[in-house]
Amino acid sequence: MIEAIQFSSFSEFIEMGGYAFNVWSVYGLFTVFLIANLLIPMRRNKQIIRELKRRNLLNTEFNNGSTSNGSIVDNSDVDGEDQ
Amino acid sequence: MWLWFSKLGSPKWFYELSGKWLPWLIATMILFLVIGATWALLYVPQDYQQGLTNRIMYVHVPVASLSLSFFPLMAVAGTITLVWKMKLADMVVKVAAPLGAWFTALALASGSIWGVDTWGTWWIWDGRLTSLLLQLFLLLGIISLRSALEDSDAAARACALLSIVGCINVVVIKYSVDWWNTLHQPGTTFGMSSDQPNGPEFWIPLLIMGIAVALFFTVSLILATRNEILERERRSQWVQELVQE
Amino acid sequence: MNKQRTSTGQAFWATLQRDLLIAYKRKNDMANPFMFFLIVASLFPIGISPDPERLAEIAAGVLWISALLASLLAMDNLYRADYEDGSLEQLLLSPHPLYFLVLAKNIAHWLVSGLPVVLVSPLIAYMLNLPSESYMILFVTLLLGTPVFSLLGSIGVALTVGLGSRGLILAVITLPMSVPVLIAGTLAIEQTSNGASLSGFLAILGAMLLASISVAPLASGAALRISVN
Amino acid sequence: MTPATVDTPGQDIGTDASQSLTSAVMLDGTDLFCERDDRILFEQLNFTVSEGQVLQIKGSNGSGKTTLLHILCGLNDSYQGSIRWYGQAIETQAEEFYGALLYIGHRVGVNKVLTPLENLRWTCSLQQQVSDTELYRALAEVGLRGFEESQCFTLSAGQQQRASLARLLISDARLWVLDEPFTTLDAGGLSLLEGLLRSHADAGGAVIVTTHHDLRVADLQQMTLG
Repeated sequence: MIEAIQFSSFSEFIEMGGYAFNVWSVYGLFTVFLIANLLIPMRRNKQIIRELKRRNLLNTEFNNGSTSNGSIVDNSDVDGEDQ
Repeated sequence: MWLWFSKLGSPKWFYELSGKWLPWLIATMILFLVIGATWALLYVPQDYQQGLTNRIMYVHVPVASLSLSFFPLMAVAGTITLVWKMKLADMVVKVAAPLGAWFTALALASGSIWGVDTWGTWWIWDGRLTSLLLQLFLLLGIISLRSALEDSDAAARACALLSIVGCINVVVIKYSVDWWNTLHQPGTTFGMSSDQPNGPEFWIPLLIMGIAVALFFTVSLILATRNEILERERRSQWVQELVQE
Repeated sequence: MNKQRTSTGQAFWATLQRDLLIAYKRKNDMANPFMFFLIVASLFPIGISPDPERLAEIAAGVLWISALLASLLAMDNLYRADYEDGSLEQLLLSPHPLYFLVLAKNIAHWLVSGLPVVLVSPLIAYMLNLPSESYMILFVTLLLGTPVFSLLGSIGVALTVGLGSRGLILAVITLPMSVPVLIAGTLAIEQTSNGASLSGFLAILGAMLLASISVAPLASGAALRISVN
Repeated sequence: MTPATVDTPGQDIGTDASQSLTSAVMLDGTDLFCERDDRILFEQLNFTVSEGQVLQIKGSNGSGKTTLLHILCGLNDSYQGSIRWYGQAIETQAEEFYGALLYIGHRVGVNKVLTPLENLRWTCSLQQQVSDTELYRALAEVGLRGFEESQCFTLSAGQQQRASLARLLISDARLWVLDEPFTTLDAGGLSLLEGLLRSHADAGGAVIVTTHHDLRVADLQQMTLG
């Protein structure tokens, strides 16, 4: 079922029987597509968490400074459980 | 059943569960990708007609077939949004549209690169490419509608409705484009459909790549949905607790 | 105090009459899509070639695409005035099924914007040198196809009626959805001139019309509810 | 964010207040909650409107008055809580409810190119059959005699408002929901509308109205949002 490797040398593999451009551009696009769609959301996730942290910090400082109201969350009763 | 359903609708529950699954999913995906791509690139025999361009099939076919699953997915999620007003379903509709557009665009690009040698040109109004192109337009329409509507609730429902209508439409478009295409190019057996892989040495790597791309689809959908959850639920208790950790 | 309720049929007629009356009072709005159709169709010979044979080849497509664009242009004022003056809320709060009221509005709109285009199409077909045996087919297929454009476009307008600048979004949403009708219509003309029988194409266009009559007003109604929300 | 307050001021003009105690509850809302773009418009909002009652909703700009009216009419369903029509969910009796509801929104539903007569004929015919004599009479009564056949864009805002209010004279709807109906009216229009509200309530109908105007009606309930 698994045949032998189709290429006898590395340069032959790169050449892809004269279709180097077609094959490698498709695989290149595919790789970029995979990495972009995984890394960008992952970085965004970290970024959101960082942003929320910073905002909370600002909130706490503001609250401690101006009013004695210690609540950080303004709509704590909204739990997102509602459909 | 109902409990499960309502639990699934809870963004918090989804966020926690998907957090546990993600590493495993990503690991499996990478495993399949590496095996599939190596196999496809190194071991698959040459096609007697196409030579080594048949390697493109192992990217194009899984991506193209998965890109066809976006509209059904969005239509189902859209129905749930409209009927049960489940927030999670709307998030899926929202993040699936751009992802689907990327999938469709890659399917189009790989399809036309594959076609360069078969057809001798970069673009041909082939039935499959044409319906993918129209699907891309429909997805872009949904994305632009989402960004144009300011009220998030209205945007959610409008896009849900458009996804359902679009899903029906994609099916009709598919059939009519095929019909149009066969009538305009009588007797062409040219193109991708004629080169179905015939032996296990062809289709097993295709299957592996198919699983890999499907896993990638799941992973990227989950990742995008998780971000959407964080943004929309940023005021809720559990997100605040999560951030504090 | 006790007054007779209107039947759904009466509400349907009242809505149809009202929309036709509005169209009659705004003759400009009524004429614009028609003018647009004439102008677009006459741009093609200028842009492509005045050669009669080449024109004959593309005439069917030109007519269909011009009709589609004219219908798209006309869509914008289907619900906008009603949305802005609050009549849409009245429509949604009627005790009658919204389906019929939306259908009435769509029919009125087609009578005003689609039908004139269909009626003038043989004239343009003559100017574009379409083979004369195709006139009847063109006319009949447009008669079946343009209402589908209106019904499908109605969904798009209903979704975007609350938006400030909706022109392009409407086009992006609606045009891809209209492709099957465009295919069936142009194929009908082309294939029958090659000797195929017309009835199959008419059946397909008729099926598309029936399907969109039965489903599209429901979707438009749901979309209107979303937009008013 | 504070729960809405409901209070019944001791205004007592004309009719016997005990009448409302025996009359049936027409529309009631329990534990209504509405949030728009992460901002809570109202929560734990309760109200009842009985036959013969006028419910006045007050509140500053952006406090959700119009949204509440839309919710009551079913134009907006992004809320939680329950709204019942004569004790039953509206969805189970939509046709009766919409047959008995008359809503005039902030945008009054008057088409600019049509005449008051044509506008009135259409809006009425969505609910009930109506003759031309009735239409003319109603328009005359709201002070539009002589304007029946002129296109609405030639009329002033107040006259357009009056054209929409003519429906109140024709309709036999039991529940009126009016969003800021007094804004563009002059003194004459004001007393005209107030008279209409009073006679509607006396006849056993109910009114829900948003306004800051001091209403002089028998059985008045007030509710303040925000």
